Amino acid sequence: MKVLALLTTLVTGAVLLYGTMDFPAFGDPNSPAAQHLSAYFIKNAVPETHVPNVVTAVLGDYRGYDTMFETVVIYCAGLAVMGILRKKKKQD
Amino acid sequence: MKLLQERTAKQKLGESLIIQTAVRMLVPFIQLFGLYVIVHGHYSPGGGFQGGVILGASFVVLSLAFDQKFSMHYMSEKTNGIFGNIGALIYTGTAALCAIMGGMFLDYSALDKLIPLGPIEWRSLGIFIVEVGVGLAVMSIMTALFWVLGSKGEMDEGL
Amino acid sequence: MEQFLELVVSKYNYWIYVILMMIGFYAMIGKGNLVKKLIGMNIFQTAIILMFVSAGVKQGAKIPILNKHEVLEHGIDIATIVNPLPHVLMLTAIVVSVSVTGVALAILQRIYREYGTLEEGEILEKLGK
Amino acid sequence: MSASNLPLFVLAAPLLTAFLVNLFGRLSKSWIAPLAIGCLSVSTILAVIVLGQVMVGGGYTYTVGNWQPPYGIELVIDRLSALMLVVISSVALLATISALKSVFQELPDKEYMFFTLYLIFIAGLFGLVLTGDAFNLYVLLEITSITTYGLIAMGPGRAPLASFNYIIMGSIGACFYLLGVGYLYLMTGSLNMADIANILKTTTGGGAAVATAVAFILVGLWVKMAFFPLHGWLPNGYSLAPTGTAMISAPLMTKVTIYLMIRIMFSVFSIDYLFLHNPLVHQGVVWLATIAIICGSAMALAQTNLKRMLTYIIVAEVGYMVGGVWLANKIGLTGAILHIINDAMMTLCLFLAAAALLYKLGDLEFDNLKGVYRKMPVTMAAFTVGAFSMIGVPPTAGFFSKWYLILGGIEAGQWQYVVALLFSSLVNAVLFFRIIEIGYFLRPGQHHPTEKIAEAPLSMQIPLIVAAALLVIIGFNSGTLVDTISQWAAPLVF
Repeated sequence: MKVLALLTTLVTGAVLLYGTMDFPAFGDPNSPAAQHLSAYFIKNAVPETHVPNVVTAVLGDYRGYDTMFETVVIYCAGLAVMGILRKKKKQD
Repeated sequence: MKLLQERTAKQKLGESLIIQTAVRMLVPFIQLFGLYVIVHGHYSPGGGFQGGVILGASFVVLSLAFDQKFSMHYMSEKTNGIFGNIGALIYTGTAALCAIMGGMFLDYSALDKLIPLGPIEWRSLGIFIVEVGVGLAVMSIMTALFWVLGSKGEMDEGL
Repeated sequence: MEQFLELVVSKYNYWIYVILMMIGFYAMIGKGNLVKKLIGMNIFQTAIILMFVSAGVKQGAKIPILNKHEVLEHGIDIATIVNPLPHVLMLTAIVVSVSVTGVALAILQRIYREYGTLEEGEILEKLGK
Repeated sequence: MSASNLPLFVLAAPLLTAFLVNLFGRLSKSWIAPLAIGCLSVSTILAVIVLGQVMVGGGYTYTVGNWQPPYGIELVIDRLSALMLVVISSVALLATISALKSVFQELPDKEYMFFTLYLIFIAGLFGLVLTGDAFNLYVLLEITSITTYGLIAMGPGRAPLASFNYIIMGSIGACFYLLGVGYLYLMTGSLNMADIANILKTTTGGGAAVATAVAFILVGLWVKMAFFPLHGWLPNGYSLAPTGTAMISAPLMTKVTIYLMIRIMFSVFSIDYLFLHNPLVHQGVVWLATIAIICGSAMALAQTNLKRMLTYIIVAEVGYMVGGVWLANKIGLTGAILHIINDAMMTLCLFLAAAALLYKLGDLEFDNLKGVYRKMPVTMAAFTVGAFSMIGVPPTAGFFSKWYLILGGIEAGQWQYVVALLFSSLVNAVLFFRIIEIGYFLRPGQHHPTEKIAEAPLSMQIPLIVAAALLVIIGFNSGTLVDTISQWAAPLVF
């Protein structure tokens, strides 16, 4: 069992490393990830939302739909924990 | 305060007096800092989640230094649950309100029809509103998670 | 060999994340203790966070908090600011991971209440009886 | 209120009502039923209107927050997603009406938490169907998962253990999916599905990173849909969960994940890349699906509990659909999509019947079912319709989708898949006729649970009858459905 787990882990790791061969180097300002969406956000977030913190602007507005569900996720977690553990109040 | 004196007299509370006094003095400042992190999210690192967690931590600190009953004296379980619901409702309600006001879902600039401030300013304000909602929800859930997990679901003295 | 080393050095962040991920993944599927599985899950998620955030790094760039008036008047040079998007995504992912951890801890308490142990083998033994 | 907002109101209705259920439900239980049923009815009506719009005017995209697609989050409303909206909302509505009774019986004092999570779960499914953004999909996948973890773990006895197992497996799946999305993001700099597809087309398209991304996204989704070697969480999770949970998540969760696989495969990656680049891959997946079908059916044979048997049949059905998609021809794809719809309905029908039986019997071991036909004729009649559909007896819906799958298999020359389908139908026939035999012909002994039971309450019977009727109606209208699906699939060239 443990050997199988170790093998799976190694294979997964190897595949992931194989995938990184195509990646741009660490800290490369011309990587695709730095060019497409992020560039737009850095350039336009402040004029379009008047929020200096670009992360807040993207979080709250451009990707606000994600953040809404993120709030719902944590709300669900709180509720699920209550539902799973909460015992009935003792009569005292 | 009276409750604290009574219970300290009964020697029921766990930690030492120094910790308790320090925590009692710290808690208002922790909460103030949490509020600052929420409302200052536009201009510095921060926002609803971070501030909410700090606010929640203030109650966690109370229940660690004293006990859980004591922290629930400041924020009852019921109030906490209502805060969580209201927080989540603020976000989703704002989103739906934008759609009802004639814009897209979550299009804060549509709220301009409600109070004319200019669409771009409304985007900034809309982000602020939802961040407050997130902050409330996260505070409530963090506190509730600690309470429930810390007391094995009994909501008594806890750890 | 030299080429390989160069490859490793230029992308060392990805190597670190893969190693972290493997530790977490092994703990999730190979360990018998349920708490260790949960810790493995957290390590796995941290590894993913590391991958995303390190992908947002630009050499010598500043944090994505700008000066509003300056930007409105003069615009901004993109190369001087790190990518904001991976940070946004990871904020979401962190919250999700916290939520899952919370639910999992609650379930672990229920399991402990029921069986008095958190070792998978012992639980299965008790179930077999 | 502009008309294009309708698809989001389908989602917003259960989401907003969930919070209200939590607030008012703790005051009084009587609020829960009208709120839940009301909001799901609204969703169903809106979903039908959306489907009508899309059928007339064609699909459209919706930009949340009015940001242009690659920058904001885009929702895709085309024929397929509109159809899925209708399926999910109607299944959810029927399941909810029936779930109310059993939840009030099984989980006293926790109803409002249960139904809050339940409604958020449904909202998450709507979101999953609509979204056109790869990262948004991850968040919604986690919403549906977390709610399901909670809903399963609320059950008694071994349910928390099953739920923990699901958490570990589900998190592996979600993390793999996120890793895949991360690789795509690093290579393309985009998260919007259509945008990623465009960038992949203009750049080289292949490469090690993209291949890894494909593999990880697929494996992640396979874990979530319980595709055979990764199905470990499903049977325990669904059979030990509270009945209300099993009723909603068994028909919907796996099917929606298969829909997601189709969505990702055909809107992010090109058909060239998936099927023609390396034919070994899709043949391999079809072989996997074949094994899944055979193993799922074989394991179903070994069960002595009705609910567990049904869960293993789900595992086999997942194999049908994954295989159908990967046959790499249009007939197979049509069959797979048709089977998503039919299977959702069949599973719903069978699980509703199981819930009604469980409500009266308290246990679903085969022994307890003796003589149950005489005591609960309506329930068992509906169960028989569901069973016939699962076996694939014509006029019921199950026959038509299976027919398309088999035709697709023949066209692709994947004979092992065709054989597996026939084998599985045979096994299903054996399984269900065994139950019919036990329930119809065997007489209950003395002190047997079926001694003094009567028909289930009306609120459980009505959804069950509607579900059974829908199976037949869908069966007779398969032509329309196939038309809709093939219109959606028209731009795809294999």
